[in-house]
Amino acid sequence: VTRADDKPTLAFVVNGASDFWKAAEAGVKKAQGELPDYNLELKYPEQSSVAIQQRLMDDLVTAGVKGIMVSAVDPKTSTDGLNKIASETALFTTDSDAPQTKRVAYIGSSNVDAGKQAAEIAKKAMPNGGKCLGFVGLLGADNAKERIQGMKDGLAGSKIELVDVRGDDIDQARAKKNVEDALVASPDITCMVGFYSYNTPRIYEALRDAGKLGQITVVGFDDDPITLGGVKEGTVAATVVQQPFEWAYQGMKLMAAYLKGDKSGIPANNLIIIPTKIIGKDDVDAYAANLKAMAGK
Amino acid sequence: MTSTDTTQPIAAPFLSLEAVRKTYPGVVALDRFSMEVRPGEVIGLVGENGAGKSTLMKILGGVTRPDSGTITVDGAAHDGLTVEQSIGSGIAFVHQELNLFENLDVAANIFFGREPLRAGPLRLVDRARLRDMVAPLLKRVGANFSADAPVASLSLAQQQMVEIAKALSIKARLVILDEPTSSLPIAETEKLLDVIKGLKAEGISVIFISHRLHEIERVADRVVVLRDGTLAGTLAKVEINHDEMVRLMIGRMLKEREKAGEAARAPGSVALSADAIRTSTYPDRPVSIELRRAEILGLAGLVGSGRTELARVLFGIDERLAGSVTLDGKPLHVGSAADAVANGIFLVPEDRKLTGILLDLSIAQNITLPNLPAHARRSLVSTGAELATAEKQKKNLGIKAPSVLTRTGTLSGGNQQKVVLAKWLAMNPKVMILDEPTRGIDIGAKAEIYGLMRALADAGVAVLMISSDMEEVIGVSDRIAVMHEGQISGILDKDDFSQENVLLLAVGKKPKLLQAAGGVE
Amino acid sequence: MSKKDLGLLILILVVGAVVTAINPRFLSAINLANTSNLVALFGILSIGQAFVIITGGIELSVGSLIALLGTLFIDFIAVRELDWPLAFVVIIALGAVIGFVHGWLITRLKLQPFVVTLCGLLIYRGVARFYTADGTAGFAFGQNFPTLEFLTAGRSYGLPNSFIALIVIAIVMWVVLHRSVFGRYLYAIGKNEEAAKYSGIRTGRIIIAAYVICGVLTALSAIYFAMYTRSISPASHGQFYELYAIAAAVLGGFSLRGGEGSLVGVVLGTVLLQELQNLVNLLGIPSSLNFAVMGGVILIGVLVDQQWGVFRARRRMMEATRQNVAGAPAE
Amino acid sequence: MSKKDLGLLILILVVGAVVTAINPRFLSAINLANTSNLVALFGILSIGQAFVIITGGIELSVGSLIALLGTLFIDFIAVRELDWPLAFVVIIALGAVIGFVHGWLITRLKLQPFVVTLCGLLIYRGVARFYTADGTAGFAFGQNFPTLEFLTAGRSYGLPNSFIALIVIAIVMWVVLHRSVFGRYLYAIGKNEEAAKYSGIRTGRIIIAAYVICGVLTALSAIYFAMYTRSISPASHGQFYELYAIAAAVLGGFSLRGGEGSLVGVVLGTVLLQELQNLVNLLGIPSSLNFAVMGGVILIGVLVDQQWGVFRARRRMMEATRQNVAGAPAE
Ligand SMILES: Nc1ncnc2c1ncn2[C@@H]1O[C@H](COP(=O)(O)OP(=O)(O)OP(=O)(O)O)[C@@H](O)[C@H]1O
Ligand SMILES: Nc1ncnc2c1ncn2[C@@H]1O[C@H](COP(=O)(O)OP(=O)(O)OP(=O)(O)O)[C@@H](O)[C@H]1O
Ligand SMILES: O[C@@H]1[C@@H](O)[C@H](O)OC[C@H]1O
Ligand SMILES: [Mg+2]
Ligand SMILES: [Mg+2]
Repeated sequence: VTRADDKPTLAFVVNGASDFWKAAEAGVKKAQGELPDYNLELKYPEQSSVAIQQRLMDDLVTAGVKGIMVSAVDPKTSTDGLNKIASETALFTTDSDAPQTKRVAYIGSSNVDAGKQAAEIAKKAMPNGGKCLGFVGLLGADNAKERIQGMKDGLAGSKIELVDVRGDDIDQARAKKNVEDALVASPDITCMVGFYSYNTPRIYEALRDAGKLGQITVVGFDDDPITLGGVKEGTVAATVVQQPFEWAYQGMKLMAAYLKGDKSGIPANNLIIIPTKIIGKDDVDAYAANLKAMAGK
Repeated sequence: MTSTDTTQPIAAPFLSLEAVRKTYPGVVALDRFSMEVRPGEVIGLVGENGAGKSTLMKILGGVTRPDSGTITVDGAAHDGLTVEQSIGSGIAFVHQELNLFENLDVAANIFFGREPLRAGPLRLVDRARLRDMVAPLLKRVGANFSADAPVASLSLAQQQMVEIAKALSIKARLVILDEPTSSLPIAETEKLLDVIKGLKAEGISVIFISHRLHEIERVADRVVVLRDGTLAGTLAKVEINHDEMVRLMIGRMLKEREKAGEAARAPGSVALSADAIRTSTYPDRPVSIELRRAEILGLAGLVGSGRTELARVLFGIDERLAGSVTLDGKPLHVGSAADAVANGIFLVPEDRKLTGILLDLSIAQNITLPNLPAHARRSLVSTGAELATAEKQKKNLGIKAPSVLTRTGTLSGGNQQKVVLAKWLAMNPKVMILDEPTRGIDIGAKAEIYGLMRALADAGVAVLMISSDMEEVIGVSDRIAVMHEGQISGILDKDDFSQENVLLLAVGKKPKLLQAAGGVE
Repeated sequence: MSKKDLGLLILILVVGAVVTAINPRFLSAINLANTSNLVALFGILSIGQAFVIITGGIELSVGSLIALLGTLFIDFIAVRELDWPLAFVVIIALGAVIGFVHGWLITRLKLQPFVVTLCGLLIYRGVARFYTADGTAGFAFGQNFPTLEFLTAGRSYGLPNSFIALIVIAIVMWVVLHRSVFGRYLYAIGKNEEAAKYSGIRTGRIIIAAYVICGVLTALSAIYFAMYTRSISPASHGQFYELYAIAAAVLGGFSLRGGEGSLVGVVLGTVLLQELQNLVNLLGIPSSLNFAVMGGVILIGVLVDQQWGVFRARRRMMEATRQNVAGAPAE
Repeated sequence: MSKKDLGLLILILVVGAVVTAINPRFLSAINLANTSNLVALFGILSIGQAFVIITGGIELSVGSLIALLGTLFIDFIAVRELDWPLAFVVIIALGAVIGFVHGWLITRLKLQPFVVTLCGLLIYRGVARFYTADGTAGFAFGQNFPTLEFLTAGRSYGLPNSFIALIVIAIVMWVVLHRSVFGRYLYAIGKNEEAAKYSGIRTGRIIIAAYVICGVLTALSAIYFAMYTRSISPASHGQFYELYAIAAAVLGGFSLRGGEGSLVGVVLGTVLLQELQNLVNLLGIPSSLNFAVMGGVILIGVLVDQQWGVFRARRRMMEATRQNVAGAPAE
């Protein structure tokens, strides 16, 4: 509980509710162990919308939070709101950057690079070319746009094309329905990309129900257990994993240090990129074991 | 519990009430009331509006619980009955307000709650058996509609018949009829009185509530009179007569009824004239009618003859399909009730509670509703002006209520009807249409309403009075128009007034006239 | 089948024919199977809603309930490792209890249905989110329940088993609604509750039973939906499903004032809604317009139905008038 | 101020006191300013809704309208570079037109309010999403509208200007609802439309006017919301706001059957709802429980109100009976 008279609080505010952020929660927990002078908490907005996230942050500021690390729902256009927060607390961004705001630093993936890695997976899996369809949560969100752009850039010059990306507003039933509809409406599709953490498992399940597992190349993002299972099975070509655990763990420590006056952790360009990795069939066991170990900590 | 000293009746009473009392906030609806009902006895229950008749019946029907007192049915004493107990003891009830389900058919309504079932746990309705059970009942009440007609398609009177058939369908030992004839015209009323006699012959008791005292005179074995919630007296068969009932009801003799307009009047000029108008109910029957100033034109007819429909069209509620209407010789466009009101054409509708007043508003708010802008300054309501108007009308019409701020819903029927009249009287009517203006209204209030209508006519207003009460039509009107199947079948002048003539026209036959009269097709 | 239902059926067939003409894949086995599966899931839901609507009530908490009960079901079998038949029974019972509580609050404490179920809408989703700590309830990779999966997501003779379940439920509920005493009371209460009470019907119990039926069918469809998505994020799962259900009922001729509507109607309403959603995808209409198309069609459907009634009444009248005018000179 | 409103005010104060005791920042200037700004935004919306509810209607398209009109407003001034006063007038006029169409469909074509506005809910959001191609409407970096921003998001004497606007609107609307002829007509229609028509009131026009008022106030609050978030993703912006507005009205004593409720009530209802949201965040209650808390409080509030009414009626009855009993022997 946040109390006015308690230790200072640092908050990690995510962009929407999904299991992807459970790793970040673990990271926050680990950081808490090392930062006894602070209260650390992770907050979910009721909905993935600017207004609701803004209000959540306003209330946190009122409650006396000293630092906020946010994955902004729509960083490009909520500059003023974020600046208002930045004027009253130390504001960091994560997951989706907001370079035009007065945020102290961004810590997270390079979404353009992640998109390019997805392109690499596709090229490797489909040397003869193909037609890809993408699925994502918030089409309007920044990290989605960057990943899509990155993938398109990476595919440039190859015989593979990303023809369309369908959004679902982080509604999993719609995410699955989107895949089913695509199977009916565009039977010529040879590959599917799940841009958000839960999209790949929905693709996997829809393909399984339709009996098309293995016939369509699946390019994944993140490390949902179903995604990893698919990679291991060979039905998902490979997945681009991000490191939300590290964003949270390193981010919280960085923020605490910054508040104590230690600015040495902030690089000149204010970008702390935690690299994304391609996990294929050969790396998946080691990766899963490591994941388990981290969650245990 | 005190036992009565009176000698034991021949047959043991089926039902008796002892010192029953029922209060509503601020009103004692029934007090120290005792009565007995013997098998095969027809009891006429009379009393002014608000005397407590319906309250008493609701207690017997299990709808309301008395505050104190005892109800003994078949020797078993109860503090109050539930609906199930009441039905279980063989008490059948036709409520004053209709209680039908418009979305179900006639058969479903009649056996509602007592459907014949097929075998099996699902409690499925045995529809074939249901049809068989309904047919004889409809015949008995003389219904002219079929068992699978949706109730929504029936007229008010036909619905009343369904209610009666429903009461008959219970293997009843006591049938309670709370003003069943208030919306029944002559022919159907006759049928109902026959039904009551038939019930008596079968040894079934009947409690019959009516404000039409001549009906009571014809069928009652005993009359129980209520006044202000207490028993005002009981009349044995030989003592039953009109004046005695009235005396007990209102505690005095009524002035000799105004034989209005006995000296033949010079009819005024034509105020409203409708030429070959067609209504949606009878689109193939053009109606022409002229309402003259300073005259009460009675409009009689059988059930569903189209009188209400005519009134609704003239008042702009229903669409006029064809024909023209003029007011004071000028063509009149009435596209809505608002247009009619703006032209001084007012309607006192047939269904008081649904369309006449707003039960939840105060008396004052109801009275000023049609003329609110006149009680407002710069569109803001002036409470002072509003109360002044309301007080004036309350006094003029003798509305009995604690104050003009009283919720209209708590008033008795007669006083509610006066509120409907008051709102129009406050506004200078040119043409006043009254649809069954005394329906469900006691004899005292009736006389007052006749007085008001006469006063309006005297002031030069054209009055159209739709009524199914023969005495009333003949007693109050200056001329009588009669409708038959959507058309005016004839107009009677004062000299030709007779029950027979009205009835002949109502069934579409030629009347016996002293001299040739116009308007007959 | 009533005229209204027939009209709806024709509309469904016409729309289907047009879509097929543009994109023949509409009639492909896979598309029909997908669509009929969704028809089943939403149909079960909508039938439940219909029982409440017929009493003049409304059940707004349906979507949240789908989220809460689905979350619990998956959690029970995937995490707590309950036997699935046991979990199934528990969830259905929970649906019944929640329906009972709603009905009780509405009939005994005289709260408005809109208010009670609006609070339910807010509360149940909140509880589900709290339960998963804003995460997701889902199966681990490779966690399989063959029988359950066959029953919920499998097919028999090419038909989704869920669709077969819908047909069975629809038939049973048709009998209950249109042939049983209980059904008749529901219509009566919807039209005139007071009068039903005067007739000695325990209206309170009947209304409660309607909410219980709605709760049970909602719980059942919650299980189907859970097995369909296999993963539930309570923040969004089932959002606005109450609107689907209400829309299906309204399209199917139900009046929100109560006392009107047929079971065939609500099923056809569901079919039309799903057909529309399917159409948007098949015809390449931007998916952002998905809901707009749905809204537009409902509005047009209701309008046509309404205006058709007015038109017929008027035509009848005109004819009568004409006949009369023609007849007049002869007199 | 009615007893009901007073009860609500006391509840608001008590909750405020408790929250302050736990976290004194509740009363900090910045928190009060933030909260009163949101009270203003939702308050304007809820007053509009109240005008519709009083006629016995409902307006479900509010949330979608906030998304559509907000999107258009930002697009007009940020992309199409219209003068903002012109854009303002256009948006308000659009709100009025939409309200008019709803009212017209309801009164002239006799469609049910729930159905018409449900279709609106589906259509408007779809259109907004299509308009932005499922993207976002927002200002470019550094795009500023000083006057507009001052009026919508600025402060005067420490009070948010939006809140001042709410107060002005509330006073005007109080007069309209409780003192004007129009207001009286609204109540009369809500109680019994048929009887109002028989009294010569042009009920159709009055009802249309209520929907127009709702549309205008919704458009106004759409502009405020747009300037508050400065970016609109139509897929989610304003979702469920109709429920907020309805909940505020219900908490404030409005009956969805029409004909009941006071303007003070709906404003206080809004205040309570916002206070609750604020409380969840300030007291560190998991935000997943946010809506659950809201739902719980509404339910309890309505229950207490209802039971209190029953209790009072019963007590009055008892007293009357006692007096009578006491009086009897003396007779
Ligand atoms: N539900 C109620 N609440 C308050 N007062 C009531 C209620 N029902 C009846 N009353 C009052 O009780 C008294 C008796 O009413 P009741 O309906 O029994 O009269 P009645 O004799 O049937 O009159 P009428 O001839 O007009 O039908 C009246 O003063 C009436 O206003
Ligand atoms: N509001 C209404 N809705 C539908 N049908 C109606 C309505 N009012 C009257 N009718 C129908 O119109 C026909 C003519 O009835 P109308 O009420 O005009 O006759 P009436 O002479 O006043 O008889 P009643 O004694 O029934 O009032 C009736 O058969 C009835 O079914
Ligand atoms: O923003 C998150 C994104 O980075 C991840 O890939 O999927 C879930 C989202 O919430
Ligand atoms: Mg009575
Ligand atoms: Mg009539």
